[in-house]
Amino acid sequence: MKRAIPIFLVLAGLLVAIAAANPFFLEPAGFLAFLKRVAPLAILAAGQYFVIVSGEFDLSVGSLVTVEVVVAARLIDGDESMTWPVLALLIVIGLLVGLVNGLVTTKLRVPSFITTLGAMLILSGAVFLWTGGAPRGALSQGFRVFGREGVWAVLILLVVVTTAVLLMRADFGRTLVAVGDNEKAARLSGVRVDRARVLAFMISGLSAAIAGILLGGFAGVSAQVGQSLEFQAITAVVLGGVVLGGGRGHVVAAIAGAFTLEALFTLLNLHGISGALEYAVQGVIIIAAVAAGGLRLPALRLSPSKV
Amino acid sequence: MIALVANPTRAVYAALVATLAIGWVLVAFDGGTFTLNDMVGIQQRSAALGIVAVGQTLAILAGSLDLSVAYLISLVSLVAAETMAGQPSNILTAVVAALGVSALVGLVNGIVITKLKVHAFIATLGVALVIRGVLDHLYDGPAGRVPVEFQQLGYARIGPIPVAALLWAAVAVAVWFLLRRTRLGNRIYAVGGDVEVARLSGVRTDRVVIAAHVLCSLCAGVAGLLLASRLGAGAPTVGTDGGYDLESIAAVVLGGTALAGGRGGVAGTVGGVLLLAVLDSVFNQLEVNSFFKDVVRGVVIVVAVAVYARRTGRRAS
Amino acid sequence: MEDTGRKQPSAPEVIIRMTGIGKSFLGVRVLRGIDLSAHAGEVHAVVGENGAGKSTLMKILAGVHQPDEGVIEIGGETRSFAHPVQAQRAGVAIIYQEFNLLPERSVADNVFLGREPTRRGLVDRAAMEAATARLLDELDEHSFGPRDMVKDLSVAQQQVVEIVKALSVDARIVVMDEPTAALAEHEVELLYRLIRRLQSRGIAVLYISHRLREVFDLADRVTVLKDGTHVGTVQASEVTTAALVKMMVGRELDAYFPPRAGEQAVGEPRLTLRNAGNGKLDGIDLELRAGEIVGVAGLQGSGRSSLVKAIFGAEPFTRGEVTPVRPGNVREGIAAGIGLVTEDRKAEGLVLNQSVRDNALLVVRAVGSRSRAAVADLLERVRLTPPRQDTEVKYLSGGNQQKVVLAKWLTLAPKVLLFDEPTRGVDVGAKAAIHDLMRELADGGTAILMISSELPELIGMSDRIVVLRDGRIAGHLPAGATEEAVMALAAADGAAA
Amino acid sequence: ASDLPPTGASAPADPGASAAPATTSAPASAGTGEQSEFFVQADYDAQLAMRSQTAEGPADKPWEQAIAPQMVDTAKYKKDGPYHLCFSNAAVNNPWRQVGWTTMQEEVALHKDIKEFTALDAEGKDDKQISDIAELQAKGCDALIISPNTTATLTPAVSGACPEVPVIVFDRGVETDCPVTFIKPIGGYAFGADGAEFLIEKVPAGGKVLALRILPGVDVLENRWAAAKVAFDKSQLQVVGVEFTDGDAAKTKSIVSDYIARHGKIDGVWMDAGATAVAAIEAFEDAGVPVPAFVGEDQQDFLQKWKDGKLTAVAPTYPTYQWRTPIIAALKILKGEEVPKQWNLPQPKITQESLDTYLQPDMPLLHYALCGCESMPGFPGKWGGK
Ligand SMILES: Nc1ncnc2c1ncn2[C@@H]1O[C@H](COP(=O)(O)OP(=O)(O)OP(=O)(O)O)[C@@H](O)[C@H]1O
Ligand SMILES: Nc1ncnc2c1ncn2[C@@H]1O[C@H](COP(=O)(O)OP(=O)(O)OP(=O)(O)O)[C@@H](O)[C@H]1O
Ligand SMILES: [Mg+2]
Ligand SMILES: [Mg+2]
Repeated sequence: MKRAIPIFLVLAGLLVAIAAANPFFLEPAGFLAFLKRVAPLAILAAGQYFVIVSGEFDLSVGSLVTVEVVVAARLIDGDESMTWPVLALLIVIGLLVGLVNGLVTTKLRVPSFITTLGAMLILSGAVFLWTGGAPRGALSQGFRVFGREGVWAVLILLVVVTTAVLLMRADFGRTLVAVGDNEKAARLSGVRVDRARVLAFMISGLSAAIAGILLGGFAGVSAQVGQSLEFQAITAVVLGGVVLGGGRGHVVAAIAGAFTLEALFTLLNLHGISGALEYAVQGVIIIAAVAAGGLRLPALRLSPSKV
Repeated sequence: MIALVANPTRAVYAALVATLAIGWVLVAFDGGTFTLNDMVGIQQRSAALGIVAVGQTLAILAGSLDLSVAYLISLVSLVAAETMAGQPSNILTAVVAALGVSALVGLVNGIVITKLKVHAFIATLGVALVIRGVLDHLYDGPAGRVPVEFQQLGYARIGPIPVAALLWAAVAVAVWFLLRRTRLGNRIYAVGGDVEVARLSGVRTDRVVIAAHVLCSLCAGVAGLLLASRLGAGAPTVGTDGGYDLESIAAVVLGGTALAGGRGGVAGTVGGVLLLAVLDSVFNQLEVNSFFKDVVRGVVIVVAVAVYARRTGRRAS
Repeated sequence: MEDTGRKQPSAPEVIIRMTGIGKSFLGVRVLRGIDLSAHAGEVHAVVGENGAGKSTLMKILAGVHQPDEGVIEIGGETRSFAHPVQAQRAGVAIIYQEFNLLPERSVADNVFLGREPTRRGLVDRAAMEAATARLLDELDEHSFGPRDMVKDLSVAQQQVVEIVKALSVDARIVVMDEPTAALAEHEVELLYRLIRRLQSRGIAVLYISHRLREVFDLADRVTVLKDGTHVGTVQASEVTTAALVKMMVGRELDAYFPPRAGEQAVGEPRLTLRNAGNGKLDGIDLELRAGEIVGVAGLQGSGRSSLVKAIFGAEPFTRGEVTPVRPGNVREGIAAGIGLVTEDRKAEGLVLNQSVRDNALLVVRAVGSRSRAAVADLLERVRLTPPRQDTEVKYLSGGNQQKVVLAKWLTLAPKVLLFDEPTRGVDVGAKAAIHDLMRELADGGTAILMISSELPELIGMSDRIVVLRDGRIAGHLPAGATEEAVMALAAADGAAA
Repeated sequence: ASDLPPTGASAPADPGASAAPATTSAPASAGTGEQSEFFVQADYDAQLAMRSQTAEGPADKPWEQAIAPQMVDTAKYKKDGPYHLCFSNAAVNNPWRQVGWTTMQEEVALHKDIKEFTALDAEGKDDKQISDIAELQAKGCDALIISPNTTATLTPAVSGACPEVPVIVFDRGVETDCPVTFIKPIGGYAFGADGAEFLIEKVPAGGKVLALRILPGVDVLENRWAAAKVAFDKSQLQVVGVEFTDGDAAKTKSIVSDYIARHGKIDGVWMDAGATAVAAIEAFEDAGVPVPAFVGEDQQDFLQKWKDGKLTAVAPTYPTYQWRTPIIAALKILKGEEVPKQWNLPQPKITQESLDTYLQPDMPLLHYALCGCESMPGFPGKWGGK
C-alpha cells in the first residue's frame, strides 16, 4: 500500500484544482456527476487490476464493452420485458469472454497480449457482422436506469470496489498476487496458477460487462462506446502504481488511478486544454508517473513476465 | 507436417502457401481468378505494413515493443508532405527531415524504456499519446503536397513489381542482414533472450534497446514516407486508420517471433505480413464483409501463436 | 592478517589488488573490508562457506556490482567498473557460478557474445566458430560443436561452454567461480591443464571451489572469507585441510550438527520408490521412513533435484512404483503431506514482493486448508528473528528467507519434507537453526530427504546417504561415511575429494 | 484498433468547398470564434441559393432530381449491356453508411441489366482504398463508382482511374473534375444554415446557444459550422460554447451536462451532425430542465424523441438516398444518356409539419429517414425494420 501513497496525493491535488476551477464540483450534485462519470472506468480498472496483478494483460475489454452495448440494444430492441434476461445474458457474455481469454492464455500458452488482441478483433468483428456494421435496436428505459441515474452508478461502483477489496483480502487475492509475483514459486506451493489467472480474466470480463451496462445506460447505443477503454484501463491501473508483469500493487490504488485519470481529463477540460494537447499532457504525465514509481525500485526488469 | 510446424518461420510460409491455394480454389468457385494483378495488389498492400512490421521485429526481438508506430507514421507523412510542399527540389530535405523525426521518436522511446525504466508498453503508449496531441494540435486534416516525382515511390512499377514492394524487400533484406551479420543484430537477440546474461557478457544492453527502437521508428518513418507518396499528401490519421501499431505486432508474432524477445526473425515477419495480405486479398476477391475478416484475422493470430507455443514447450515462469 | 604474498622471494608483478571492499544488498551487509590480490601466474583460491560472499566479491571485480567502498587496482592502476564490459576491457574474464548462457543461441554466439570478431564491420562467423572449435579442442571436448544450440547441451557441456567463454577473452585475470561443480573427473583434469597453461602465460587465476582437494592441487595462495569478512590469506603449501576448514567455519565441525536419530527412532515407511524413473532418472529404489533424515549426494546435474521434484509431484515419474502416492501434480503431493524446500529460494520458493505473513500462509491458502496456523507461532518455531510479519520477504537475509520457506511448509504438518540445498547462501547462525529444525521435525516423525552439495553438511546431518550418478542410484552409505566414499560413488572414477 | 474517432465518424461528408480554402474571416462576435479557414464565400453563396431552387426531375424520386444541372455528353461511354459495375466504398462503419450501403445494393437489384456488381470496402483506410481502386480497374468494370474516404488523399487514385473507365464519385468529392459526374446533396453550408436559421427564429434574442461539433478539420463539418457561424454572428443569440464531441454519445452527454450545470439554462443546441442528438437531449432530461430548441438529423431516434417530447426542433438532412443515384447515373452513362457534371440532389429538412411523414416507428432507431427506400422490394426487412 505504501507504493500507492503518491497516487492518492496526486488525486487529492487534482480534486482540489478542479474544485478551485469549478466550485460546482463541491456541491453534492457536482460530485455525484463526477463519480457517475468515473464509475465505468473505475470498474474496468478494478477488473483489469486482477489480470495485471496476475502478470497478464487484457486488451479485449474495450471491444467487449462495445459488444455488450450493441448486443443489449439488438436483443432488447426497446422491449422493457427483455431488460432483465438481457442483463443476465450480458453478465454471462462477460464471464464467458474472460473464460475463453483465460483458457487460451493458460492452457494454449498464448501470451495474453496476443490472446486479448485476437479477442479484440474477433469480438468487434463478430458483433458488427451480426448487426451489419452499425448498432441496431434500442435499449429499454429499465436498462438505462443504471447508467443514467447517478445514484445507481455510484452504488454499483461501491459494490464493485468493496467486492474487489474483499476478494483481494481473501485467499484468492493473496494467491493471485503470488502468481503474478512468482508463478513458479506459487505453483510449487500448490497454487492453481492457471485457475487463478482464468478467474482473473473472468473478473475482467465481468467488469467490462458492468461497465458496458453503465456506459450504455448513460448515453445510449453507440459503436464507439468502448473505444480505447482498454488502454485507459491499463493506464489507470499502472498510474495506481501496479506493476505491469504482476505481483505488485493494490486494487484500491488501481481504482484511484482511474479517478486520477478522469480527474485529469476533467481538469484539462476545465482549463480549455481539451482535444489537441490533452493527449500530449496525458502521455507525459503517464510516463512521468510510471518512471517516478519505477526509479525507486531500480531492480525492475525490462519486460517483467514479458508481456 | 511435424517438420513444418517445428519451425515457426517454415510454418508461416506453409500457411501462406496453403492460404494461397485454398484462396485460389475459393475464388475460382466464386467465379473469379487470381491474376497477376492480384499478386501486385498483394505486394502493394503489404508494403507499408511490411516495413513497419520489419521494424517492429527489431523492437520485439530486443524484448521490447512499440505502440507508437501508428501515430509516428501519421506524423512522418505530414512532415514529409509539408516539407515537400509539392516541390521536387525539396524531396531530399523532406526525406531527411522525416527520418530525423523518426529517429528522434525512437530515441525517446528507447531512453524512456532503458533509463527511466518504464515498461515498454506504457512508455511507447505514452509517447504515442504525445505524438497524437501534437498531431491534433497542429493538423486538422490532410496537409502538404507530395510532388508527382515522389509519388512514383507509391505508384510506379518495374515490370510487374511495384517500387513499394521493392522498397519493402530492401528494408527487409537490410534488417535481415543486420540481424544476421552485425554485432548489433547479435546483441539484439542476446538482450531479448536474457538481458542479464547479455549484460554480464559485456553487452551495453541499454544501447542495444535504444538502437532497436531507433531502427524500429526509422522503419515506421519509411512507411510514413511511402504512405505520403501514395496519398499525395500527409494525413494525420493514416497511421491509426491502418492500425499499424497492433497489426504490426500481430504480423511479427504471426511470423513466429516470440513476444518475449530473443527468438524469431525477419523472414517470419515477412511471411506473417504476406499471410495477412493474402487473406485480405482473398477476402477482397470474395467481397467478404470486413467484419468477418476481423474475426478470421483474430482467430488466425491466436491459433498461430498457440501452435508455436505448443512446440516451444512450457514457458519458464 | 598479514599478506603472505609479500614474502615471495622475487616479488612478481601484482596484477590485481582489491583493498577494503565493502558491499550491502538492500541494507544487508554482505562484504566488509575485503583485501585480495593476485600476481602474474598465480592461482589464488578463494574459499568460504556458502554465502560467505565469494561470488559477490568476484562480481564486483567483474563490474556486475559496484562496491560501496574499497579500491580495485589492476596493473597498478585504480579502476572502477560501472559495467561488466569495462572490467572485460581491463582484462578480467569470469566464469560465473550460475549459468550465464543464452539457450536459444549457438555455442559460438555465446562464447563471443559482446566481443564478436568482425571483418569489414560484419560479424565474422567463420572466425568465431573456428576460435570456438579450437578452444573446445584444447579442452578435448568433442561431444558438441560451435554451431550447436546451447539449449541442446547437458549441464556439463554448458559448463564447458562457460569455460570456453572465459578463455576466449584475452585476459590478464581469469576468475573461476566453482567451475568444476558439474564436471566429470577427466574434464576436471583438462581444466587443470588449462589453468596451468594460463599460469605459464602470466595470467592470474582466481579460483573458487568448495572442493578443498582442488584448492590444494592448484592454488599458490588461499584467501578465506567468512560472513562477508576477510579471515585471512595463506600459502597453500603452509596450511593443512583441517586448518583451512577451521578458518572457514570458525569452529570444530563435529559439534556443528545436531545428534542423529537413534535406531529405534526410525518409524514406519512414509514413502517407497521401486524402480522409479523418468526422462532424467532411472531405476530408483528408495525407502523413506518416519523420523529419519536421508541425504542425497551427487554431482551437479546428477538428477538430485529431479528426484525430489518427482517425489513432490512437480515432475512426473513415468516408470516404476511409488507408494503410498505417486502425485500427478504439486497439489496432490501437498495433499499427501509432502513438502519441498526448493534449491532456488528466490525463483521457486518465495514471493519476494509479498510479506512474510503472506509467504508463510501461501500453501494453506493455495490448498484452501481450513487450519489457519498462527503465523506468529510459526515464525517463532522457525526461529525467525525479529519476527516481523509485514516485512516484504525481499528485504530479509538469505537465512531468514529460508526460515520463511520452512514456515510455509510447517503449516502443512508434512509427513515427508524434501530439502534441496536447504542452507545454500545461508549464514552460519541460520544454518545451525535450520539444521536443528530439520532434526526436530524428524524427531517429530517427519521423513526427511535432503540434498546438499556441501558434503560435510550432508554427512553431518544424514542418517544414511544415497548417492546419485547420471540419474541412477550409484550406492547407499551409512551415517558417518567419509567424503571420499561419497565422492567415489558420485564421480565414477572416484578421484575427487 | 485506433482510439481516434474515425474521420467523419457519423459525418457523411460532402466536398462542397474542398477546393482552395480561403480565409474570409467574418467579424468574430460573441462566442463563435474565428471563421474556419475552410470557408469559401462563393460556395457558401451557391449552396444557400440552391436551397430555394427547384430541382429538375421526377417529383416523387428526389434521388433522380438535380438542381441546376449542367449536362455533359456521355456518348463516348455508350456500350451494350449487361453491365459490370464496380464500387469502391470508403467504409461501412456508421449507421448512415450502413443505411446507404443497403440502399445501394437494393438499387442494384432493381436493374436487370447489371450482371455483376463488385464492391470493395476500404475499412476507412485511405491506403486500402487506393489499392482497391487499382484492383477494381483490373476487373473489367464498365463503370467505377467511388465514395472517397478523404478528399485530398484519394485524388491521385481517382485521377488514375478516370482514363481507364467512366468514374462516378459521390458523397465526398475529390480535387479533380475528371470523374464523369460527381453526385452530392446541396452541401454542408446549406445543412449548417438550416439549423442555425431555425434557432435564430425560435430562440428569443439574447438566448444562449450551445454548438456541438464532432471534430475539427473535416471539410464538410467545417462547412456546416462555418455557415452556422455566419448566421449566429448576424443574430442576437449568444453562443456560449462550441465544443467537440468526437461523435461520442457519452462525451456529448457529459459536455452538455457540464454546460447546464454552469449556465443553468441553455436555450438552443446546434449540432453539426445528429447522431448524438438524443444523448444531448437526455442531458437536459436527466438534469430535470426543459429541452430547448434543438437541431438534429433525420435519424429515427431523434425524430421519435422529438415527437414524444413535443420538442421544438428541426432536422437538416444529408439524405442517404444519394446512394441510389450513382447506380442510376452509371447506367445512364453506359447507355450514352447525358448526366449532370455536378449532380446536386435536393437536401430537404424535416420540420414540425413533415415530422410525421418521416417518423417510421417500425424502423430501427438508428435508421435514417431520407433513404428513399420505402418503395424498394426489400423494405423494410433489409434495413432492419419490422
Ligand atoms: N543480488 C543480490 N541481492 C541481495 N542479496 C544478495 C545478492 N547477491 C548475493 N546476495 C547475498 O549476499 C550473500 C553472499 O552471497 P554470495 O553469492 O557472494 O556467496 P558465496 O560465497 O558465493 O556462496 P556460495 O558458496 O553458495 O556460492 C548471501 O547472503 C546472498 O544471499
Ligand atoms: N540444461 C539445463 N539448463 C537449465 N536448467 C537445467 C538444465 N538441466 C537441468 N536443469 C534444471 O536444473 C535442475 C537440476 O537438475 P538435476 O536434477 O539434473 O541436477 P542436480 O543434481 O539437482 O544438480 P544441482 O546441484 O545443480 O541442483 C533441475 O530443476 C533441472 O530442471
Ligand atoms: Mg557463490
Ligand atoms: Mg539441484
